[in-house]
Amino acid sequence: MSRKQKKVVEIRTSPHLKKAISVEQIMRNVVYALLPVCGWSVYQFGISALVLILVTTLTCILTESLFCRLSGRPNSVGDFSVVITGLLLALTLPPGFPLWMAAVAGFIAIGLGKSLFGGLGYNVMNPALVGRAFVQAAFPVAITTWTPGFAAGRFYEFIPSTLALPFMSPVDTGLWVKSHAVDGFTGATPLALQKFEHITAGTLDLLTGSVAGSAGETSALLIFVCGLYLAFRKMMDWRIPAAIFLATALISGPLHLMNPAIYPTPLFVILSGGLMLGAMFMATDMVVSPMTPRGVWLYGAVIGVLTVLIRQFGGLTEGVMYAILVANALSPLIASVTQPRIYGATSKEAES
Amino acid sequence: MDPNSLTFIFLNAALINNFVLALFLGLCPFLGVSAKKETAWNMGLATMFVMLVSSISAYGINWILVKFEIEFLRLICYIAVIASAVQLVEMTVKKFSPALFRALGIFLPLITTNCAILGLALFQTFREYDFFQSLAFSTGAGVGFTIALMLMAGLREKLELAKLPTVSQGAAMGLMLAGLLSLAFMGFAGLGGSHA
Amino acid sequence: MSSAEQSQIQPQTPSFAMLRTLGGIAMLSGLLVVLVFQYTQPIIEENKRIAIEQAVSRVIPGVVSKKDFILGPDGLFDAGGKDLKGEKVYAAYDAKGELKGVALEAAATGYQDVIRILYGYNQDCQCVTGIKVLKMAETPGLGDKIAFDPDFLKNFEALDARLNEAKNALENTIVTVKHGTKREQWEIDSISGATISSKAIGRMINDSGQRMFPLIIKHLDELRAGQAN
Amino acid sequence: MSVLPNKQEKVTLDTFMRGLWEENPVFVMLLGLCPVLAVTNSTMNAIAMGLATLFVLVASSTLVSLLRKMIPKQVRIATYIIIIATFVTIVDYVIQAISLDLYNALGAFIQLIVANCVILGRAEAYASKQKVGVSVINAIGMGTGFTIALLCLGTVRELLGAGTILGVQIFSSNFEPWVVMILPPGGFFVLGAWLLLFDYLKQRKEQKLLNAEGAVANGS
Amino acid sequence: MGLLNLFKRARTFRHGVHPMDHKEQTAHLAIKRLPFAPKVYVPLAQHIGAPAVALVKPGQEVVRGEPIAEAGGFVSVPMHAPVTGIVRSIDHLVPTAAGPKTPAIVIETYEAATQEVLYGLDQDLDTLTRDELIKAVQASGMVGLGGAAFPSHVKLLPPEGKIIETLIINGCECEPYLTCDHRVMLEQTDRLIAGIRTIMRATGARQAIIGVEDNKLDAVKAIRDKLPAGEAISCDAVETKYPQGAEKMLIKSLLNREVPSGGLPVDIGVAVYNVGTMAQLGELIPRSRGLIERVVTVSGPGVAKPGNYLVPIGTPLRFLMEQVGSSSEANEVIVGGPMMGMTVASLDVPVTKGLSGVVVFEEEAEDQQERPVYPCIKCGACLDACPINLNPSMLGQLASVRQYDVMAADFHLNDCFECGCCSYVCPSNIPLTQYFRIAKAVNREARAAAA
Ligand SMILES: Cc1cc2nc3c(=O)[nH]c(=O)nc-3n(C[C@H](O)[C@H](O)[C@H](O)COP(=O)(O)O)c2cc1C
Ligand SMILES: Cc1cc2nc3c(=O)[nH]c(=O)nc-3n(C[C@H](O)[C@H](O)[C@H](O)COP(=O)(O)O)c2cc1C
Ligand SMILES: Cc1cc2nc3c(=O)[nH]c(=O)nc-3n(C[C@H](O)[C@H](O)[C@H](O)COP(=O)(O)O)c2cc1C
Ligand SMILES: Cc1cc2nc3c(=O)[nH]c(=O)nc-3n(C[C@H](O)[C@H](O)[C@H](O)CO)c2cc1C
Ligand code: SF4
Ligand code: SF4
Ligand code: SF4
Ligand code: SF4
Ligand code: FES
Repeated sequence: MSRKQKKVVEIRTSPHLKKAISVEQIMRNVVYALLPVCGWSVYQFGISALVLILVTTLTCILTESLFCRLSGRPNSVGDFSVVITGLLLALTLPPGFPLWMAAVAGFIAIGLGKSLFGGLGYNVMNPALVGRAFVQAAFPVAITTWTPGFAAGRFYEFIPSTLALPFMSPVDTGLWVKSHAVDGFTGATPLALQKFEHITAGTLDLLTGSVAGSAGETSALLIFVCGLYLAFRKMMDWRIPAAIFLATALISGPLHLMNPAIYPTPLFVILSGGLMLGAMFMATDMVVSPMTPRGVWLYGAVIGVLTVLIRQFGGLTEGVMYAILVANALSPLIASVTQPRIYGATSKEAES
Repeated sequence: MDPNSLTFIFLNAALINNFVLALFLGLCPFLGVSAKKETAWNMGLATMFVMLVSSISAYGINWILVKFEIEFLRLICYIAVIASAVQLVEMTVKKFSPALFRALGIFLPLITTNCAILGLALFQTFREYDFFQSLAFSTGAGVGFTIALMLMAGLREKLELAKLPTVSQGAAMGLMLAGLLSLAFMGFAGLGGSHA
Repeated sequence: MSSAEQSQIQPQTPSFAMLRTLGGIAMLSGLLVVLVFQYTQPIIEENKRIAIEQAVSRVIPGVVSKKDFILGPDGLFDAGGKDLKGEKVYAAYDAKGELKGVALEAAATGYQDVIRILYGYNQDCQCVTGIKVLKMAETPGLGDKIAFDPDFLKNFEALDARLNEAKNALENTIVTVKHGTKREQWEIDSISGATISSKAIGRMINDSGQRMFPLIIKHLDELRAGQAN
Repeated sequence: MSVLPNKQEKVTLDTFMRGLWEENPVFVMLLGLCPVLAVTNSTMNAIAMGLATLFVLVASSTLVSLLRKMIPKQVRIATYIIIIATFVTIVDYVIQAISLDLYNALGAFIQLIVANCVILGRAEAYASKQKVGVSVINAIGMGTGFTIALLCLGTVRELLGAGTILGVQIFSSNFEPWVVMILPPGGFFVLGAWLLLFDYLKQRKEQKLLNAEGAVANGS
Repeated sequence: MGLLNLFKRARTFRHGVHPMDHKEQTAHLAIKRLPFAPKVYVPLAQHIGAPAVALVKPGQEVVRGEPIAEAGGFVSVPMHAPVTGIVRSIDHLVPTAAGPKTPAIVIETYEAATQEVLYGLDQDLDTLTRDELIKAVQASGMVGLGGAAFPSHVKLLPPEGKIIETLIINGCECEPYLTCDHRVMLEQTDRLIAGIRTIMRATGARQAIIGVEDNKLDAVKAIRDKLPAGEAISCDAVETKYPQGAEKMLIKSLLNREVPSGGLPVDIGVAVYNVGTMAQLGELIPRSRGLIERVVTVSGPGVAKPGNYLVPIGTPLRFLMEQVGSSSEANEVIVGGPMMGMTVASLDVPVTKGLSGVVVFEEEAEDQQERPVYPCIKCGACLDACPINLNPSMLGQLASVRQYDVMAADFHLNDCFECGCCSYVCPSNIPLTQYFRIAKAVNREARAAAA
């Protein structure tokens, strides 16, 4: 309707004011917050990481468009949430992950994790993590093959496994690692070293990210700062990471005191692996977390506790992804047992 | 942890090798009775209960079968005895606690012949669990079944309110959800093993 | 449920008829099952025997015949006796009837579930001579390599398992080390990417060895003779 | 479940074909899902399981149908279960005799055929009311339908999960298997995907029919 | 809790929202009289309860302040002539905010009519009994000027077995743009206090608290200056936050008590009155006059001369708009405040007793642009905004699949008082409050149909 044709008065329902922050703006800001993390990842791992990020993001966008077309819904790429999924997915994969597998992950993330359930807002688990969990189960070797950062020539030379032909096994990166490695690179993440060899990486290394790991899960400090930005803009629920850190510390602290030789310090647990990225950017995906105030704390606590349990007592070295997925599945139940007490509820009502 | 310890057997049956999500046992009730949290909870309780009864009966029968060396009748005896034991307990419950019976009643006949129950009895025999291990195993299996059922019910209630694409409104959705849960439960792999 | 409903509508069947049918059916089933059981039992026994023999000959090269024993702290017994304390071991002999080694079972939790193996022990070199995975649920393509990965299996062709002076424990703990860092004969080089499964194997052999090898050495003469006393 | 005819039925092609598609126990009626998902991580297992089920289904249908006049209503279910359990035990021993490896791969699921509601359902709803010939043919149809469903899953899962079918390498040796397909989640996903596909095709067909009708209406 | 209070800035309730208040446009402008409109339309149903019954006939001459309609029952109030003039019709249908067609008395204003009120008798309040006081309140035609237009005298009579201990005077004015109560507190402080004293007597309340948002500290000071020491009346500042002015919230803020779900303030011994109501009562009762005009804030980007105007009841909005120079580009005229008020379909709507403001939006301001509606992303912002602590997200999802009964049974739909906080914060732009209104209406109809 053009302005001229407008009736003098227009009927709307109250409230007539809106807070000037929309879904699309929130999502866009999350993308901004992720860009520095991506940037650091590219600086650290070079062109392979760059292409990895592009491939996952592009696959996610294309998959979303495809499924929107198939189901006759308007194309929803414009809300930017799919870009977040793509970026986060890339950041959780090893830098030398074969691109075709990354594309599979992106397709599954959006197809199985999101579009199947009706798109934005209706998915039951974090789409990026669904994608990652799928490829972790499908290609367990490729996803645990770590390559060193800061390799010479990383800006113009691919990690050889990156360019595996579609559906074909990637070549062994052993030789490449030997010829490029910063000395003493063992191909093990700090978590694996800690778990199997009881060698704890230095806090400074964890903070700056000069350790092995996924493309984006390495510099805890940078991720933390970017997350803080979102929290301050009130686009992310700070209570979730807070609950995760708190629960993690409360569980791993006593363990460490009991046996410092085997169990790492809480600080190490929080800074290592994907916990920071998971807590700041993935557990906070509001679509799949409970909304109730007490529920949010409980949800974070579940993630923290499960992470420590899986890391210290489970078969895997890394537990954040599974902890978040399980907590996602739990969140409807958490929400239903933590419905807040309403204003003026009488005790009789509270019982029923 | 010792693979034969009660805690490990319990954890293993509840999470790591969850009956529904890893062993594919009891899928019919899992997909059929998980639309509402309320019914799912009752179904879970009923299953836990039947599992306990059948685990105990199976332990008893097996002891007799082994004694008389007629193990080849195991299957026939298991299914007959479990069904009657559940019937018996059902009648007792009906008499002594009508309220409990009302909550569990409609589910009991559904469960008696289902494969999770029989599977439980067979597994505990194959694994040569002693009496207490069998108890740990059956409670673990029951708890695991209930957890899976409740998670599923929560997700399905959530999806009730979603605008699902038409293709995914049927049974396919249930299977995909189960797949996602199963994927998430892979994180429990090896829990309690000593890996250091 | 529906049976209850219908019984109300239907006239009561005499209980004799019910008993007759049920009894008849039960007898018929019993008969069928017994027949099949009798017919298949020998074949199944044979299959099982072959399976075990194959496994034993996998872990102890050159074996021709075997004999089953129960070995425990209380002594060595012939298998088949009732209520014996101990673990089942298979003594393996070559064509000349000489003891080639002893096969034992061991188990530990791997990545997903319990891994169960049969492994061979040679009393002469005091070493492990081979393993065969009997049961596992490890990840295909990763953990399940413990069953067939040639490099991994090479670890067990002559894995040092010497006893200490007192002959009551192993001289060196058998351990699994990171891929590519094997230095000693009693170390196991793990499969890269399946450290957990590899470690489980090392752990179960060590545990079982610490317990059983001293006993084997103690009862060596009886085992050689193929006769428990 | 469709309402089954109470009256005597004639043997037609439909008696057999129904089980293959319209009333396919797995894809349409969603029964007996546990064995379907549990043993389909390889084609071999799928075939063995399918045949074992087929055998139990046919044998028990025959017996139930033969004895249908003699079985009093009250002990109906009990009798059926005993009959089924008998045949399952037989299959169990036969498979052990054929191959221990196969037996180990199928695990407890052979014995769990007892609990498979396809079979009890057939006995209760069909064989107990129909003549032997009809019920045997129907049972063969159902059993075949079940086996086909198992194969649909087994081949896909083995092909993607190991790059082989019946152990024969299909793709190049450099093919990277999708391990997830032989793991539990893969079972759920593959069955879910088949159902999605069928739903999609059905919808397309309905849409076409609707469009065709619309065209006719517009044309007239 | 006690310790936490030390850190609290001001007394307040939980949740709520902080919209830009935009009050600077009119807060400093003293109340001005507006000329009479050539014709006024006095609807007979301006309040909650039974409509008034007309006392006059077409062609009859009326004097400003004269009763022209009597109460139609206990929960009803009389009407008084806002202008001197001649009755043209008594069942002319006008649209009001209450409904599309409401019967109204139309009075044609005499051109030279004076603003003086010529009607009414002085009475000595101290001699009146409680019952007589309550009658006097009803006779004044007074309804809540805070917006709900609930007959004021009804609230003076607590049901059997309940007593009113505390009187809360609501000077929050939490709606953006509106400043009429602010001006009343500044300019009519004496009348306000007089009104409160009268009502305290009528209810037997032992204390009265005036709650004012802390963006109007000048009003707090003005009132406190006029209050003698030792008086049972006090004035407290509360946090500036929407909907501080809702009675449940204000009671929580001032007394830290909650009105039981489904109950009324009187259940905990409290009655809440708006400051405007009190000031008018303080003015009218001593002279047994009727309510004929009220202060209306006219503001918003679409108004050339925003201000606080004393407007005769019945003045058509069209006239009002002309007087304040509303631009013809205006596309949205809201009566009440922008958070709870409604847009009017036509400018023929007259000013009624409950109308506290007119806000005119001209162009699409940034915070009220049309935005696409996304699915609920479960962000929880609405839960953190809802002052009743409901779960608007869940309610909204249920509403979109029409499970209205579940909303009421399991998610406390009927406790929602439609404040609009949830819609205000929702990043997905879901019209939650509107959904809830529809849901309640459907449930009401279903209940009526069942009964
Ligand atoms: C889906 C999946 C399956 C896995 N399966 C196994 C397995 O069967 N055996 C194993 O030892 N580790 C398994 N792992 C664990 C990881 O590969 C673990 O990081 C690895 O054992 C560490 O060994 P590395 O230090 O040699 O990389 C699996 C991990 C995933 C995600
Ligand atoms: C149907 C109805 C009955 C009411 N009854 C009483 C009452 O008995 N006593 C009282 O003090 N207030 C009563 N109220 C007034 C309310 O407490 C409240 O002041 C009024 O609804 C306007 O409030 P609002 O502006 O917050 O919506 C009643 C209101 C309504 C709508
Ligand atoms: C969301 C909401 C906000 C309100 N804000 C105010 C307010 O700021 N000031 C006010 O006097 N009444 C406000 N009210 C009305 C009060 O709840 C209450 O009805 C009124 O103060 C009673 O006084 P009255 O009957 O004299 O109008 C609000 C009501 C609601 C539902
Ligand atoms: C704070 C925040 C965190 C997010 N985290 C994720 C995430 O971890 N994975 C993802 O796929 N989408 C994420 N999104 C985007 C979006 O919510 C997600 O795609 C929805 O789950 C799709 O329905 C996030 C969005 C926000 C605002
Ligand atoms: S009867 Fe048993 S097997 Fe059949 S659908 Fe019900 S639970 Fe499943
Ligand atoms: S109508 Fe609006 S401004 Fe007036 S009192 Fe109520 S909320 Fe406050
Ligand atoms: S409109 Fe209702 S649900 Fe929304 S914030 Fe206000 S009270 Fe809560
Ligand atoms: S504010 Fe809107 S998007 Fe957020 S939870 Fe509430 S309804 Fe959903
Ligand atoms: S529960 Fe139906 S086949 Fe397992």
